[in-house]
Amino acid sequence: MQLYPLKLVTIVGETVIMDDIAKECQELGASGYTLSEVLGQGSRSARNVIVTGASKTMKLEFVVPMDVAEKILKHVSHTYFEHYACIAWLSDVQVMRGENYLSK
Amino acid sequence: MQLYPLKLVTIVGETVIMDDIAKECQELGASGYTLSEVLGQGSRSARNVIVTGASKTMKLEFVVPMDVAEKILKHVSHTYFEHYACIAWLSDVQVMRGENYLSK
Amino acid sequence: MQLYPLKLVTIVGETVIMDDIAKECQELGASGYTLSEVLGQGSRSARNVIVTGASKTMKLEFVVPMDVAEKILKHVSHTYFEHYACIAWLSDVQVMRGENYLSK
Amino acid sequence: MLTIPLATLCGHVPALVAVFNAEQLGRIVESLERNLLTPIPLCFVLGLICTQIHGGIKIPKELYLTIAIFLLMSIGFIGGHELAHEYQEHGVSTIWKPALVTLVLGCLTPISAFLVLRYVGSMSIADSAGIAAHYGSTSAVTYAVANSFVEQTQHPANSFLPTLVTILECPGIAIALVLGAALSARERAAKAQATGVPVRESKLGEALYEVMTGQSILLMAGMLVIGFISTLFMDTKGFQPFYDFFQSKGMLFRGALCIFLLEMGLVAGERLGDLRKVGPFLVAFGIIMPLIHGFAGVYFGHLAGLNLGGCTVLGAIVASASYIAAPPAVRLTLPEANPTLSITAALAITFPFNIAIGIPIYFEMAKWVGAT
Amino acid sequence: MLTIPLATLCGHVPALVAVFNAEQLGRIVESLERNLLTPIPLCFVLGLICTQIHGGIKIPKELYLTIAIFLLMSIGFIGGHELAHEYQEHGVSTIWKPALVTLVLGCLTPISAFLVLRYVGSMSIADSAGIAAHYGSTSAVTYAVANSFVEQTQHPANSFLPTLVTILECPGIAIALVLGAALSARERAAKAQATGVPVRESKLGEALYEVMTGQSILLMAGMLVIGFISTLFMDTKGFQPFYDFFQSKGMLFRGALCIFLLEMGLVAGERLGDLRKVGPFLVAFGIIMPLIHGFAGVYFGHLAGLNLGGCTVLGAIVASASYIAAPPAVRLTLPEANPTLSITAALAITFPFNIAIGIPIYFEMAKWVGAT
Amino acid sequence: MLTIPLATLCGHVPALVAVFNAEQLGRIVESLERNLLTPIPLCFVLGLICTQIHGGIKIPKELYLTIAIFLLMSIGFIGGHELAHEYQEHGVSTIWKPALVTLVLGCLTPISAFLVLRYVGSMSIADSAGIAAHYGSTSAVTYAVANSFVEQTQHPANSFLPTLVTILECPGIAIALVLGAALSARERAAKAQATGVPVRESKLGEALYEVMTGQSILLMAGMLVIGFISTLFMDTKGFQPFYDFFQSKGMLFRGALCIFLLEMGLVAGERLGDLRKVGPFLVAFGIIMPLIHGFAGVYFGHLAGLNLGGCTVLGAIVASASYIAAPPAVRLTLPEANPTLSITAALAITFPFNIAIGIPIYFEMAKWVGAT
Ligand SMILES: Nc1ncnc2c1ncn2[C@@H]1O[C@H](COP(=O)(O)O)[C@@H](O)[C@H]1O
Ligand SMILES: Nc1ncnc2c1ncn2[C@@H]1O[C@H](COP(=O)(O)O)[C@@H](O)[C@H]1O
Ligand SMILES: Nc1ncnc2c1ncn2[C@@H]1O[C@H](COP(=O)(O)O)[C@@H](O)[C@H]1O
Ligand code: NA
Ligand code: NA
Ligand code: NA
Repeated sequence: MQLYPLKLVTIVGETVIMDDIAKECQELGASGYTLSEVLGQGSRSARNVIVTGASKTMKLEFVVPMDVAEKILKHVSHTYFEHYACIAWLSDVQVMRGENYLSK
Repeated sequence: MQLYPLKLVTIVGETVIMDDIAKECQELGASGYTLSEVLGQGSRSARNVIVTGASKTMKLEFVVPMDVAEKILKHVSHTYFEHYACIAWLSDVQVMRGENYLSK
Repeated sequence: MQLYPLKLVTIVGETVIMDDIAKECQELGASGYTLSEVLGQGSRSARNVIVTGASKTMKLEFVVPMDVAEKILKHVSHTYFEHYACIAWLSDVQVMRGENYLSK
Repeated sequence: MLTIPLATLCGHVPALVAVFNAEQLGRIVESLERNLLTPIPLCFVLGLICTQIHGGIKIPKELYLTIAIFLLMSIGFIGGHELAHEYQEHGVSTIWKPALVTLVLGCLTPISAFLVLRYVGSMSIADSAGIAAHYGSTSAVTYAVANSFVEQTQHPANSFLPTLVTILECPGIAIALVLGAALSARERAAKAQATGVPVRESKLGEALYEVMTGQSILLMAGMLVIGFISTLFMDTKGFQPFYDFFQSKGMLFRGALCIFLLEMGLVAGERLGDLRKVGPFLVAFGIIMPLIHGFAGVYFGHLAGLNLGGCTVLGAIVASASYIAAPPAVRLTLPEANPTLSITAALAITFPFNIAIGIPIYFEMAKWVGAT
Repeated sequence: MLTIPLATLCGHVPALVAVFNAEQLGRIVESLERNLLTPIPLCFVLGLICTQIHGGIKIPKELYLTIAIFLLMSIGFIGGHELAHEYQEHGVSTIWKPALVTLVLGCLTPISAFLVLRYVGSMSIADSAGIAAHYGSTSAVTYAVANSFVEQTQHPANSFLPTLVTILECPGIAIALVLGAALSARERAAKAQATGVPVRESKLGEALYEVMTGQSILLMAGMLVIGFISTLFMDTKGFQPFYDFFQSKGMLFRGALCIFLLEMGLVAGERLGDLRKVGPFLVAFGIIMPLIHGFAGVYFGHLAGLNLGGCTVLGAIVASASYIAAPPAVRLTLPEANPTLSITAALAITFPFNIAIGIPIYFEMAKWVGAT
Repeated sequence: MLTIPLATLCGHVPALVAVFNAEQLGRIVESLERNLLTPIPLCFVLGLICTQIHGGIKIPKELYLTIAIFLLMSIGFIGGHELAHEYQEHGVSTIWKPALVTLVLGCLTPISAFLVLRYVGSMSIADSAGIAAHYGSTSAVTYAVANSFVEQTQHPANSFLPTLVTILECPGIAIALVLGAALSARERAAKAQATGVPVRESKLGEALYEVMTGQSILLMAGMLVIGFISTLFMDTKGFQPFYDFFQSKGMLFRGALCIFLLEMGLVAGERLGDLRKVGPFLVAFGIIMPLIHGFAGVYFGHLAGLNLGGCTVLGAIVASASYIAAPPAVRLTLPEANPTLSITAALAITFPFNIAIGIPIYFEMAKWVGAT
């Protein structure tokens, strides 16, 4: 069974921006995403708005080809990194039936 | 301190099948698993049964040797990929005291 | 846009020790961490204290340079691996604006 | 064996129509108003509106689950309590007939639904069976709303209706799934040969067991027994606080229903968009099938000797479609079935229809068949 | 246009001081005691203490959200119920003036707050506007506590106060955000040129819409309508359980408030550490601004014909700062604003101040301006 | 110092046996029935059954936590309320003796448990100390159930029992952990030399602090103070809704207990499988130790002048084992201890035993020692 080499982009940041990021990244070519609630601590976590009881931080994952990955990282870096608490990284993954997750 | 090179298999799919997958993968040789609730969006997420209020999607992770990883991906690909919303990928990890996670 | 090659250290273990681990790893040089609730099954999960209704297991992620990664794994391996249910692994990641996450 | 009920039903279609003559209509509209302008359906409407304007109301999943648990426990506990009284007075004499009728309806409704879907709607076997499983079972919340309705109209239902809800939960799902699995087995085998992919063993047994030992059943049946026993063995004073906590006329039950229907409105509203996807046939099915099943419930309920409230509520629960127990069971056993179809029909069409319009109609039907 | 209210306010600063003469003080202290030694504020204190000794009390997020939903629904539903009675008796004659006054106050308080922050505190445009958005809106919990206070002092507020809370929620946030966005637009443009990074399109519109269709508004306004309608169309007997469930004098509402304030104490306590960060000016602002806004509320409320309880409660809600609707809206539209400042001021300074000391003071103010 | 209590206890073992003579047994069986056939224990049974048939009942973690919070707050608040009345009438004269006795029992029970485990059961130091920590502390839910029992038998316990629960929570855990840490320190040092791995500093202090400032203590003690104060300073009318919300005879408290015990049944049921792992000794320990501790509680309670209900409840809480505060503390300080042993014993053996059989026995013991 063949596996496709693709990129896994992981973005962790304050909840208030994650919905927008998810939307925007799909426009940049991601075929889908996986979102989860986390608790985070970082250099700017003071920035994390603690709306009482609400989850501070969320984690967003995209399985995408390299070109889309770069677009996503550029976008997040330019639009959100300055003013919002967030971090993003890239890693190599071998995806099952990966052809389904190539740019739309 | 030596680290063992092993594979991390990540499966994200609709909740209804994840328990079975976890069981079956342990039979295929995984020494354990880590399961978490996520929210997902994908090409077939329409398929995700939204039982009111219940979490749509779950994420399942296995740290396993290559041979087990392949068995797992084959199994998931054949048994679930066609009719259920799911995605699976493989990545390289260096595991602490990895000897504990070799095939049983 | 340049990406920094760093290490992602992932630790999964029983809830009762995770706060301490998070604190100790920051002292070892991690600039932050991401923590999430998971459900786990492993060789020693019997060890996982099931305080009624509370989450058994947690997952802790650090984006750090190699030297810090090694310190973290050494510490966890020596201090917790023997008596507590936990697993830890290392993987390679390319981090956006990675200079922010170098040792403090 | 299955022609009879169809005959019975068809025999009554004119009747069904007759229900809608002028004077009847007037009465329906009136009780429609009496039903619609109360907090419970209005909260459902609020939820719908919220989704349509993309509003921010969010009911935490755990609150939803908590209310579901409370409602199921209440229905069971109070049911058991009433049953104990009924039992002390009349033994089983008044109960066995309605129970039997309910069981029969639980076995026939999935079949009638399947036939209509497969042969009138010419849907795939899997989809027909999947949807039939939903309509063969019942919705506890529809029961609760119908019960509140008849209580508000001063025609409380017979004490043992909760028992009937419990009886109605399983058989429909079981029969529909068995039907679907059997009929689609051949297809799969063929496909398997073609593709060479081995057929994965069916999860039918597993799924059926999960339905029969599911949360709804265990909580309702379990609390029914508990309510029954403690009514027999406790003094009224000691029993009172438990009664106050669970009683369906009480503030907790009614208040919880409001919040629950708000959430139902949010969920149904999110699904309104899928109405286009499911097409006109399924929309019609989601309204007409309940009317037919509802009439069957009312009619047979009357034959079994239920009172006016009882016939109405039985009609409502027979007409209702399950959206909690059925979906996962169907998903596991009939993966080819598209869940969007079944859930949209059950949640976005039939549930609102019953809550808003159906229940008053079943009430009029019950009067019309002569229940008192 | 904005000089007038300031004038009005300044004109009354002596008055404001006069409030604090000996005999008044005595009365304040007394009602302070009457207010402080009740479970609701004491639970807040318990929460504070717990954080200071790093204690283990944890209120699950979902419980917090559930209580918030219940409180908002109650405020709306009972509000609508009372409104229906008021309406049946006097039509809109008694309501329009207070509603208008509230709307005006909702438009002026963000501006007064902004001016003080920007020119007295010389804070950045973004921070000034961000904090102003919080103080221009209101806190439903402060309303609930104020309402309990006046009920306990046997001076219940006018029936339509919940309507005023709903009116007060949005305008303040909207005006402050528009102000901030407009004023900081130029700055950003300049910066963009310098860095060459394109300006990201403002999310103002989106954020405003989210505020106006947010949970607080929809639940309060929605339940207000539902309470209104069902009061008109249901018989008292059928309405009773819903009334018992939601009523603000009832055990559920009061008990829920206790748990909610325990959580508020935990949250405020965690933020006490940030008091150092925010500096003395903001601390002073968090106490004096509410006193000024509170007096404005009391004064104009009296002019609009509110009773003693009504003036007190209006004062309290005008004085209160939003910590639920405002933060995310500000975060989205004014990312340069440091949320630690606004949230600490609203949660760790103004909220406790109002709960503990403010409300009794507004009560005395109301007496002093002659409300009865 | 520790020989005395043992002597006292041993001296009463015959007595203990005597409790079980024919006529006594009859009475026990009878009150067993009176206890068992009520909703609270029956809900526990329902939970057990559900796990044995792999049923689908799931209580959301947040609901469990919410009920726990509510029960602890209720116990404290009503306790404080009653205490205020008691205090106004008799000052501390009636309270200090029972309080002292409770403290003494809190210090002795962990030691007696440790000795039995270590020298009769010859378990490891760590395991003995770990389990002793559980049995030295108490279970608030066992208190609540015992309290409901005596209220239902029309022998309400003395008003200050909640105070005793609070006193009993900590010392047992502290003493057992110190004991275990001290004794196992040498072992570890040796082991460290052998392996060369440095000993990780003990987390004893940290863990003890966490126990003493844990949720249970803070909520119970905190609400106790709040209930006390507001009883003294509020008028009855204003106090009523809070009383109705929290009162232990009320529907909320009893209803919440039902749901809580359902969950306890689910948890205990999951652990039944571990009974094999823990072996016959621990099973016997889980039943006999509570009987001994329970008798000690009843006996000394009687000496301290508690009434019939009071002795029964004190017996029950002394007999009960902690499964909330103790486990994490033990896990942190005695990692070598196997949590499966302690939790299975506390949750799957002692808790059900006390709920079902223990409480009625302590009731009979109390009668037998002459409490009235
Ligand atoms: N070194 C790190 N390792 C893992 N997660 C991090 C790290 N630094 C930051 N994060 C995550 O990114 C979020 C924002 O970080 P920051 O922008 O540094 O405040 C934090 O809440 C963490 O969840
Ligand atoms: N490109 C992607 N990146 C990350 N997660 C994905 C992606 N596509 C799908 N998923 C996850 O896999 C689940 C099923 O995807 P699908 O089968 O495409 O509907 C979704 O609910 C997502 O959680
Ligand atoms: N092979 C594995 N793959 C993924 N996660 C694992 C694996 N083994 C253990 N874990 C996780 O690590 C935790 C502790 O494992 P253990 O110490 O083996 O009981 C478990 O609860 C799982 O969440
Ligand atoms: Na049905
Ligand atoms: Na305000
Ligand atoms: Na004990």
